[in-house]
Amino acid sequence: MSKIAVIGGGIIGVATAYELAKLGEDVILFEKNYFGSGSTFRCATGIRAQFTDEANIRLMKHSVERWEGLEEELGSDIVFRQTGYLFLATSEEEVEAFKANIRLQNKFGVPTRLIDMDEAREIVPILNTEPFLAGAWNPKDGKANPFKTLFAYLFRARELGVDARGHTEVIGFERAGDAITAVKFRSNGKVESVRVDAVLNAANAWAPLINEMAGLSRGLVPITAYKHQLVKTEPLEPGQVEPLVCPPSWNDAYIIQDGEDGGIICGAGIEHKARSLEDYEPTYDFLRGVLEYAVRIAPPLRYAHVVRQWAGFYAKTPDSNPAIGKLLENFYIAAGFSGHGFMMAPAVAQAMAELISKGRSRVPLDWEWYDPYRFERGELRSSAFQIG
Amino acid sequence: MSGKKIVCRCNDVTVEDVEALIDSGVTDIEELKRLLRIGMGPCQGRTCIPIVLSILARKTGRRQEEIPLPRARVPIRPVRVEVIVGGADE
Amino acid sequence: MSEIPSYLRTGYITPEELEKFIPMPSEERLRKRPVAVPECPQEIPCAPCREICPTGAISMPTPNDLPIVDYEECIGCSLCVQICPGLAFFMVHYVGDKARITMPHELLPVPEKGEEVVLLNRVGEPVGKGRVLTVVPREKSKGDTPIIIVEVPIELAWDVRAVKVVRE
Amino acid sequence: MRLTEHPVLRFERGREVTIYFEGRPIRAYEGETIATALHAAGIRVLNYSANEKRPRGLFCAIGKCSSCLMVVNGIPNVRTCITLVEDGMRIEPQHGKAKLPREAKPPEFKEAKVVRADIVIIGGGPAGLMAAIHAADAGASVVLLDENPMLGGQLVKQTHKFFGKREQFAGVRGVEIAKILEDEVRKRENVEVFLETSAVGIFQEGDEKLVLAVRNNRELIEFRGRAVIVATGAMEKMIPFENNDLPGIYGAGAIQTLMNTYGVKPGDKVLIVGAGNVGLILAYQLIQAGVEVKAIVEAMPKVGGYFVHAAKVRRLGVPILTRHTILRAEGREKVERAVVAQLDENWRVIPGTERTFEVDVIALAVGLRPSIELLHQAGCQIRYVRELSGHVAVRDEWMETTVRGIFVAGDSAGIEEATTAMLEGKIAGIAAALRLGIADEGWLKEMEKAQKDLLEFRSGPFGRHVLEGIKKALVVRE
Repeated sequence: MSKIAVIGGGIIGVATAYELAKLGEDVILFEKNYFGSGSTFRCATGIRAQFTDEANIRLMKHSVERWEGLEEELGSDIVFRQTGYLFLATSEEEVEAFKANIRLQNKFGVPTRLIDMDEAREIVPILNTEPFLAGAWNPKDGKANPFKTLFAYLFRARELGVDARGHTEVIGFERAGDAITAVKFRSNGKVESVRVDAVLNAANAWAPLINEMAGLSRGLVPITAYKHQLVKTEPLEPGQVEPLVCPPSWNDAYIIQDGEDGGIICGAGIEHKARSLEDYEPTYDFLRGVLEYAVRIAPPLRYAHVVRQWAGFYAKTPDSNPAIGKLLENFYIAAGFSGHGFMMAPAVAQAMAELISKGRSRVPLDWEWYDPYRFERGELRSSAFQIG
Repeated sequence: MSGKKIVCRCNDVTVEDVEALIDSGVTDIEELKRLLRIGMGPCQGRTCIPIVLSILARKTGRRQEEIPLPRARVPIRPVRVEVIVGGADE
Repeated sequence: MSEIPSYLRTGYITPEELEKFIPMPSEERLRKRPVAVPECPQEIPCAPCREICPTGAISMPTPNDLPIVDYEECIGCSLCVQICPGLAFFMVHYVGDKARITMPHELLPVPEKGEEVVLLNRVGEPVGKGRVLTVVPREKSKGDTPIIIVEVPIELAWDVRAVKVVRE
Repeated sequence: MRLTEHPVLRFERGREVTIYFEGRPIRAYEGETIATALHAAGIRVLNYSANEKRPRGLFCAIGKCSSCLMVVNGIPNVRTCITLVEDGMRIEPQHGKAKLPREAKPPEFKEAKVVRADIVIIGGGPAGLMAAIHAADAGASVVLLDENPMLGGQLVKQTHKFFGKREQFAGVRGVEIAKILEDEVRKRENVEVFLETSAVGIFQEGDEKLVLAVRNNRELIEFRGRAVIVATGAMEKMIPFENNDLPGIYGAGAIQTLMNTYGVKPGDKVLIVGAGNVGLILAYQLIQAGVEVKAIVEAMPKVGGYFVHAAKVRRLGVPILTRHTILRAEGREKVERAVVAQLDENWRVIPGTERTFEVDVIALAVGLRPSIELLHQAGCQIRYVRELSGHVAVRDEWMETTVRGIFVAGDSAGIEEATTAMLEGKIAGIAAALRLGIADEGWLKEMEKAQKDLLEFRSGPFGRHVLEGIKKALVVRE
């Protein structure tokens, strides 16, 4: 049994800690704020396998399969619902692009299909069919409650012996050659240290700071925090916008009904570079901009009341694909999820835990594709589609 | 009608619900807020948050001064979508 | 707990408790002309009685001090009764075997001159009947509060502090 | 249920109109809210809650608690306590979560109206009005917004006379003070007033502060200024007890709104919880409106408000039960009874002391807390200060918060009185004008005088407590 430190109490860190404990490892988990405070609790809840490249499609297909069994595995309600993703095309060219994506997704077993607007309207009763030509529909995509999911993992992890510490900040490492030997951390003003056999950097937007503590350059894995915002309505009756509905040509705007309280979450690709890692200030342009799209997607939304707007980070890499893998002899990273950490977590956590514990994983995760050294080598991937 | 002590009218959260979650080890106000959905309904936390803060203080022996208040968010009162986009008068 | 005075536990003050805060006017003074008696035992930031008193009979070094009436200087004009925001000023005047109590009355109906009313003590219990001698309606009051003078049996002079108008 | 005469207030009602509740015609008057008209017609249950389908009625009456959501003309989630009646309106109770209509025309995107001024003041109560008067006199252009249809804030519901000194309106009724201040504001050409206008957020855009607001629930307005004064007042506290959400349980402010603003009797028999100034004054106002007050219960061993307010209701026969608490409300779909009990010195219920009051209204006057949502949202540092009754914005002696250019005054800076709110408003108004370089140095003296008056007002036992709190809320700026 090795002592493994996981840094970051978001969904990736917490789920990996759980997977490591399941493999019998002795895990200590650090979260400098409250659990989920970084990106997880600010996400739009969506889960999809409708990607446009093989690596992400295969990883997410596996992840969705994990999601399907998660409620039973973790033993608590995480409000996972396979209510689908519906992408909407506004031009013939886009319809063609959808068809190509669907072929690729079908090839790897993702059951996406092209649907007409009558069928789309049956799925989303308040949809405005007029501006759209067709939809790419995968009923296996879905959503889950990020709060309940994270806590389901956390409670199970603790039951398996994980020492999960909130409000505890990692402030440095001890290194011997290419290996980390100890983690220094601070809680309530008190500094302590723990000897470790391996470390996982799951700090997402904060990951470059952790890499720096490990003696690596901040730019090795260049992650930049972009503020992505959401607007949510008051709770509404379910069944009005169950799937995530997105016309990508409308600045990646989307709407999706919260699986738990029924409030409608509205997002869009109106992006701002964060001024700092504390910059969660919502902006006025987003509030109006996102709703302009939302009411065109589903006009009856005009009668719903907005109850809040918030911001979280897309911890973006230059190619919008995460950095997953080994950085030093016993120092690993799973960060830079560029908005996809929540949906990828069940698969990535399993893969990462297996890699750390056993040196290899049976998860269909393309290690080369997500190689954290690819940026240094200048080998960027095709940009992953950033929705939800 | 049962004798429930309602903390949050929006989501029908009771004193017992709050206490049970605290007893299960969730003692961070931000975590309580999200798991109970207090402050996330149409009243935006105006009635429930102070009560939850006082229950939390009582159960954990912390002073209220030590518990940070969950951040208030825009808009601080519910606003119709059509008003925000400017087309409410059509 | 013993330091909490009875008037704060119950919401009313007895004449005995009141005497700890202010001296009581002498019987001689009470017979001479009406005299203002404040039932204001708490240091609250309030000064209109002192400010309105035409003879400077009310001493109150700062607004948070208790009003103390110099009974010799008091001319019984009732302006303090009219202005007092706490409706805590009364006037007492002994005439023969009756006492005349001047008090605010901000309820409907406002009694009429000569009308018989039910007399209430400081806890709202009916303690007898009395006759209304004078009514200063709201529009004539200097403090926007109607005041009335009620004739009561002299032994009730220090009990009656409100009236109830009972009409068919 | 409607009041026709009152010892202090005169009710001017608008044109009579008809609204329909579940198809049944109900008489209403223009200028009153839907919830008021329904209440006057004896309707207490406005909706059934989202999850447990518990009956719910009016609670805050100022659009904050969302206990009054109904379906109006087919549109769900309408806050009927702040939505005015219109002839022919169709109103249905809402059952659980709302369903949107299936069809609608997408609204056209329009640019918002922009209003610019040196200083944007949010809240037209005593603090905001005084801030506007003094900022304007100091030379600033001012825009003042308030979410109510009239200026004056809580003053418009106050039939009692105020304490303090006569230059601070002592001896004048709250309703009258509101009129005086409103006249002063209306006289000034450099103050523009927007009523029925709710500020919903403050954004920093370059050097400008953007106060985003909604007028009449219809129109988006961008108020742009260099300084903002937040004078948003207070919000009532709620306490947990069994069935505390039953229709007929109201915040004290809601009862004052029904009774003193709209002239509608809240009920026939009332139990009041809380013997602070609000509870005591409410009891007196209820008696003035011809409502029977069965008792006032207070958990503390003594009356918390001014003794003179207690004496006023005591001599009209209202028992004040100190060291008592409410255990539960009883009733099928609305309050029919309240059960109270005595507490021992450790705040435990003494068995066998339960008493039942047959009442149709339970009024909660268990304290106020500052309305700081805008300040918090705008990024001002917030601190919990017990003596100020809750979370408040950290500020300096000029009432400026930790966000440069955002000032605070009145109850939103800490629960106190209208008199202190007015003085704080004066300070904030002058301070903002000074900060912007608009006011000349002479105004510094005016501000110092207000600071001195405040200190004098707070020098008594009640004020000393507040002063302790203010010390904790102060930031020392270099």
